[in-house]
Amino acid sequence: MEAPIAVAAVQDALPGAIEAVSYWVGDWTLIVARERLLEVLEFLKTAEATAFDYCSDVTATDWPPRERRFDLIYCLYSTRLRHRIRVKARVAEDEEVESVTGLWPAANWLEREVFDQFGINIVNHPDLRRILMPDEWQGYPQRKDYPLEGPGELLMENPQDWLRVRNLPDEAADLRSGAGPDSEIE
Amino acid sequence: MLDTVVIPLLKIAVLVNAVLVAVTFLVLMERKVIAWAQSRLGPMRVGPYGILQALADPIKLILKEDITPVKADRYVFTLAPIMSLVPALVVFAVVPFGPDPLYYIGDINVGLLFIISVTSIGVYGIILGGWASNSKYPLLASLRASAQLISYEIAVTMTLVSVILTTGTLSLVGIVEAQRESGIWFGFIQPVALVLVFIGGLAETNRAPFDLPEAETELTGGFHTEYSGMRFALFFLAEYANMIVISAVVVLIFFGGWLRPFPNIAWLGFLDLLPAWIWFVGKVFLFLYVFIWIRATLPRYRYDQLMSLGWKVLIPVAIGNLVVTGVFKVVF
Amino acid sequence: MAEALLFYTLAALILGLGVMVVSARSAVHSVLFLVVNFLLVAVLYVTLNAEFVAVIQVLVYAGGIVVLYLFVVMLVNLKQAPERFSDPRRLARSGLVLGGVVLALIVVVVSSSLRAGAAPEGTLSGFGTPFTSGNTEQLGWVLYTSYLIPFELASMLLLVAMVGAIVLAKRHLGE
Amino acid sequence: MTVPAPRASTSQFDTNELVINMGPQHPSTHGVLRVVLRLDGERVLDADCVIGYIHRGVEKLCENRDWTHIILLTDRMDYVAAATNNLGYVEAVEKLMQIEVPRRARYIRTILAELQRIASHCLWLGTHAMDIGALTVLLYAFREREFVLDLFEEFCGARLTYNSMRVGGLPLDIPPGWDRKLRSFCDLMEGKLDDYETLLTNNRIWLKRTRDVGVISGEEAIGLGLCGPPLRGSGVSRDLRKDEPNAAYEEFDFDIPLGTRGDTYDRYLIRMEEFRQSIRIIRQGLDGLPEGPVMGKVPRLLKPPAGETYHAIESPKGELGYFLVSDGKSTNPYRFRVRPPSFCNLQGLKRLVRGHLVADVVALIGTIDIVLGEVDR
Amino acid sequence: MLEITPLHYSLLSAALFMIGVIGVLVRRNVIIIFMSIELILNAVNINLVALSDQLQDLAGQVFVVFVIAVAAAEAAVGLGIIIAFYRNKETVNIDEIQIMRW
Repeated sequence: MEAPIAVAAVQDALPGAIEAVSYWVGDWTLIVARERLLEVLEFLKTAEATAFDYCSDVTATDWPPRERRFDLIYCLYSTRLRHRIRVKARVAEDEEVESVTGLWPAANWLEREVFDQFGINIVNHPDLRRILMPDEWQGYPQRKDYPLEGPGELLMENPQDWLRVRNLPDEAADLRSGAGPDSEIE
Repeated sequence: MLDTVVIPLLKIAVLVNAVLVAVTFLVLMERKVIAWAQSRLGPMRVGPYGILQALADPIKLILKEDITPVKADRYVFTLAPIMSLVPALVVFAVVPFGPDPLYYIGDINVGLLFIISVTSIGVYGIILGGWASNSKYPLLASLRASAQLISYEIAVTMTLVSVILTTGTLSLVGIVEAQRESGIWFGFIQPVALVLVFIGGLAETNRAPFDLPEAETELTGGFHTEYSGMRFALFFLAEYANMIVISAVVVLIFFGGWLRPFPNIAWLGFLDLLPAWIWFVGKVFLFLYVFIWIRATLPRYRYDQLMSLGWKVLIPVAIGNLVVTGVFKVVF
Repeated sequence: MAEALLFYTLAALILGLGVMVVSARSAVHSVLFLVVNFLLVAVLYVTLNAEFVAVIQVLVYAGGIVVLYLFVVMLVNLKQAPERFSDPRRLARSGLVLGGVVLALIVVVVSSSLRAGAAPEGTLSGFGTPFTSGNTEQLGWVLYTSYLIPFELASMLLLVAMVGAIVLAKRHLGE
Repeated sequence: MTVPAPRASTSQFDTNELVINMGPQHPSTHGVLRVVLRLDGERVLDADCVIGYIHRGVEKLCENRDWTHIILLTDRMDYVAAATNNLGYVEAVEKLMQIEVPRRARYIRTILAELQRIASHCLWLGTHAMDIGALTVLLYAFREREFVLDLFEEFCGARLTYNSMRVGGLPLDIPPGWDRKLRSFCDLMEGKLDDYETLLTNNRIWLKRTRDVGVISGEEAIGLGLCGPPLRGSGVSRDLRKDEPNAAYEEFDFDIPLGTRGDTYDRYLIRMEEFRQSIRIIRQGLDGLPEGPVMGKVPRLLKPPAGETYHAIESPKGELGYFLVSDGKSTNPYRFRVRPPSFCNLQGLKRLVRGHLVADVVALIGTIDIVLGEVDR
Repeated sequence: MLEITPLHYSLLSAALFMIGVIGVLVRRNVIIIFMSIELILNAVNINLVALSDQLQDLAGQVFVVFVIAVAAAEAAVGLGIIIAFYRNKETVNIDEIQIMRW
C-alpha cells in the first residue's frame, strides 16, 4: 500500500520521529514517540502538504500488561486537503504528555475527557479538570483494571461503609484489605 | 348615606368580583386561543370544552402549598404580590363601562392621570417580589422588569398627552363623550398614538414580545420564580388584570369606549340595541384577543433591544406625535 | 365629623409611617414605608381638593422617585448596616437637641397660627385665580402664565439633574 | 454531586459581577446542562459548562457487550437521532470487518438517516424558537416530528430508540406502502417548512435576536472543532456526506448550504435548507430504490479481526465518529469510543457567549443543538 | 377639635418635618438620610396644599409642583452620587463620606 503524501512528508521532515506507520481498513496511523509527539503534531498542523487544521478526536486506549500502557490517539483532519490521519503515542501511567490545546483549541475538552477517563497526565493544559465524572471521583473508569463492580455497588448496599471508606486517605489500600473488590483504585 | 357609601361599595364589590372572574376566564381564553393557534385543543377535561378550567386553575393555586424560601424577607415577600394586585384593581374605579353613572364608580376629572399614576405603583410588586425572594434569577428579572416598566411608562404617558390635547379633558367619560361629539373614534385621528400606546401597553403588562421579566426560557419564570400557591396566583391575577386595564384604556381612548362603530352615522342606529357596556366589554376582549394572538406569534425581544426600542423609537415618536398634534391644534 | 375622622386617621398613619421610615432597620423596609407614606399624603391632598397634585404626588413621588431609591438600595445591597459603627453618645446628644427643637417649633407654629386665627381672607398672591374643585386646567393655566419662568427654570433644573445623574452613575468607558 | 464554582478571581471582585448558575434544572439548557455564567449586569463575561449529569459510561458499557448488542446502546446517546447513531456504528463495524452491504440496504439507510435528520432538526427548530420566545413554532415542529416518528414506528416498531440497523444491513425491509407514506410526508413537510419560515425567517424580532449573535469565523470554528451546521454556518464547506460519503450518499445529488456571516441566523438558515435537502435526498432514494436483499453476508457471531478504525458520518449535529478497537480474541470491542458532535460543539459555547447578554446564552445553546445524552454519554 | 383647621395641617406638617429632621440627624445611612429629606419636603407640601385650599389660591399647588420637580432632581443627582461613591468605597455610611475627593 502506497503511503499518502502526508505520511511521507512527516517522515521526510522529521526523520526518526515516526516509530511506525500502520495501515488498516483505509486508515493511516502514525506511531510517534511520546517525546516528539508535540513536534510531529505541530508539523502536521502547519506544514503545507499535511495541513491538519481540524482535530476530530483525542482519545486513548488502555493495554494494561504493557509497560507503556496507554495509546494516546489523535484523529486529525484537514479541511483544506480533505484527508485524515491518526497519530498514536504510547504513554506510561507516570509519564507526562504535552497538551495540544495550543495547536487545536478543540482538544481542550477532549483532553480533559482523556484525563478524566484514563488519568493520563496531560501538562500545560489550560483547564485540566474532570469533565464527565464528578470532581471528587476516585479512579479512572476507562482503564481496563477499573472494577466493574465496586464503589457503586458498595454504596448501594451499605452507604455508611462507603462514606467511611471514602473519607479515608488511602482508599485503595482500604478497599483491598476490606470489603472492596480486589482491584486497584486510584 | 345610601348614595355615598352603600351603592359605591356595592359597585366596588361587583366590579372586583367581575374583574377576578374575567381574569380566570381570560386565562382560559388565552390557553384556548394559543392552543388553536398551535393546532391543539387546549384544556378539554374540566367541564364541556374545558370551560370549567377557569375554576379549576384558581382552586388548584389556592390549595397548593404556599412556600416562603428560608432566606427570603418574609414580610416583603408576602407584601409584594399584594402591592402588585391592588393597583391593578384600584384602577377600575375610574373605568367607565357606560355613559350612565351606574356604570362607573367614579368619574374624576383627572381620570386618565389617575390610571397612569396608579399603574405606576404596580412596579413595586415586581421589584420587591424579586428582591425579597433573595435569589439571583428573580433579582435579575425584577431589575429588568422595573427598568422596562418605567421606560415604557414614559413613552405611554408622552403619547397620552397628545391624546389629551385632542380631547381637552382628562376625564375618561369626557374623553368618550368627546369622541361621540366629533363622531369619530380617536383611533382614526391619532393612529400613531394608538400604536404607541398599544406597544407600550404590551410592554407594561410584560406580555410577549416584551415578556422578558418572566421569560421562562431565560430566567426560569422571572420575578415570581420563588413564588407558589396563592401568592403566585396574586401575581398572576395582577398581570391579567393589568392586561384588562390596558385594553380598557385603549378602547376608551381610541375606540370610543361604549360607543357603537361610526357613532355619527344615523342609519347604523340599530347597533345601539346592544347595551353600551356590551360594546365596551366586547371591544376590550377583542383587544385581549390581540394580546394573546401576538403572544402566539412573536418571539421575544432581548433586553437591550427592548430598551433601545423604548428609548430610541417609542419616546421620540411619541414626542414627535405630540408636537404634530400641538401644531394641528394651533393651526386648525 | 367624617372629615375629622379621616384627617386624624390619615395624620396618625402618615406620622407613624414617617417614624417607621426613619427607624426601620432595613433600608428596603424604609423605602416601603416611604411609599405608603407618600400614598397617604396623596389621599390627604385629595381631601384638600387638590386632585392634580395628588395624582402627581403618586406618579412622580411614589411611582418615580421612590422606585429610584429602591433601585439604589437594591444595588448597594449592604452587608452591614452603617448604624453598627455609630456612636451611641452622639445619638443621645442629637436626641436631646432635637427634642428641644421640636418643642420650640410646635410652640412657634401653634402660637403663630393662633395669632393668624383671623387670617387675611382672600388671596395672598396677586394672581388670584378662581379656585374650584377639578382644577387641573386652572393649574395649567397658572403654571404657564404667571409661573412660566419658574416653570422653565424647573425644567432646566431637571435636565441638568438628568445629565448630572447620568454622568455620575455611568462607568467610564474602558474601565 | 458537588462541582466547584468556576474560578472567578475573587481578588478583583467587582460589585457589578454576578455569578449565576444556569441549570442543571433550567428550561432552556435542553437537559441537564449546567452553565455557570459570570455576568456584568446582563453581559456575560465568562461561561463554564459543567456536564456529566447523565454520564452513564456508555463507552465502558460497550466494552462489555457484544458487537450486536451495542447497537441499542448507541440509540441512547443522541436519542433524538437514534437511527443516525445506529448507522454510524454499524458502518464502523462493517468497515472493520470489511463487510459488503447490499445496495438496497444502503439506500434505505440513507433514507432513514435523512428522515432522522428531519426529525432531529424539527426538534432543534422547535426548542430553539421556544428559547427565543416563539411558542407556536415548537408545536408546529413537533407536529411534523410526530409524522416522522410514525414512519419510524411503522418501519421498526419504536418511536425513539429504534435499534433499526444491523451490522451488514437492516433487520427488516421497508413495510409495504411505506414509501408512499414517506412520499406524501415529503410533500407535506415542504409546505410546513414554508409555514415555519413565514413565522421566523423574515420576522424582525427573530432577525434581531439571531443576526450577529454568536458570530464565529470559519478559521476559529475549525480550531474549536465545531462540526455540522455550526461549522458550515461559518462558511466552511465540510459535510461528511460529501467529503467522505457513507451509505449511498455518493449516488445522490444534493447541496451543502453554507453560511456567510457565521452567526445564529446563518446557522438557522442552514438547518432550514438542510430540511429541504433531506427531502430531496429522500425523494431520490425512493425513486432509485433498488430491489434486492437488505442483509449482507454476515457471520453469525461477529468477531472482527484485531485492528482499529475510525469511522465518521454526518449526524444532524455534526461529525459523529466511532473509534473501534478489536483485539480479535473476544466478541466484545476492546475499546469503543464515540466522537460526539454535541460534545465538541458545546465546547464552543464558552467562546460564543462571551460578550453577549444572558438572553443570548439560551439562543446560543439552541443554535449549537445539543443533546445531553450524547454530550455525557 | 372636630373641625379641621389649617392649624391641624400645620401641626401635622411640623411633626412630619421634625421626623424628617431627626432622620437626617440620627441615621448614618445616606440613602435613609435622603429619604428623610423627602419626608421634609412632603411636610412642606402638606402645608402648601392646605393653605392653598384655605386661601383659595392655586399658588400653593403650583409650588408643590415645583417642590416635586426639585425633589426629583435632588433624588436623581443625590442617588447618582451615592452610586458613584459606593462603587469606589463600598459604603453608604455618612461618616465615611467626609472626604472631598476619592
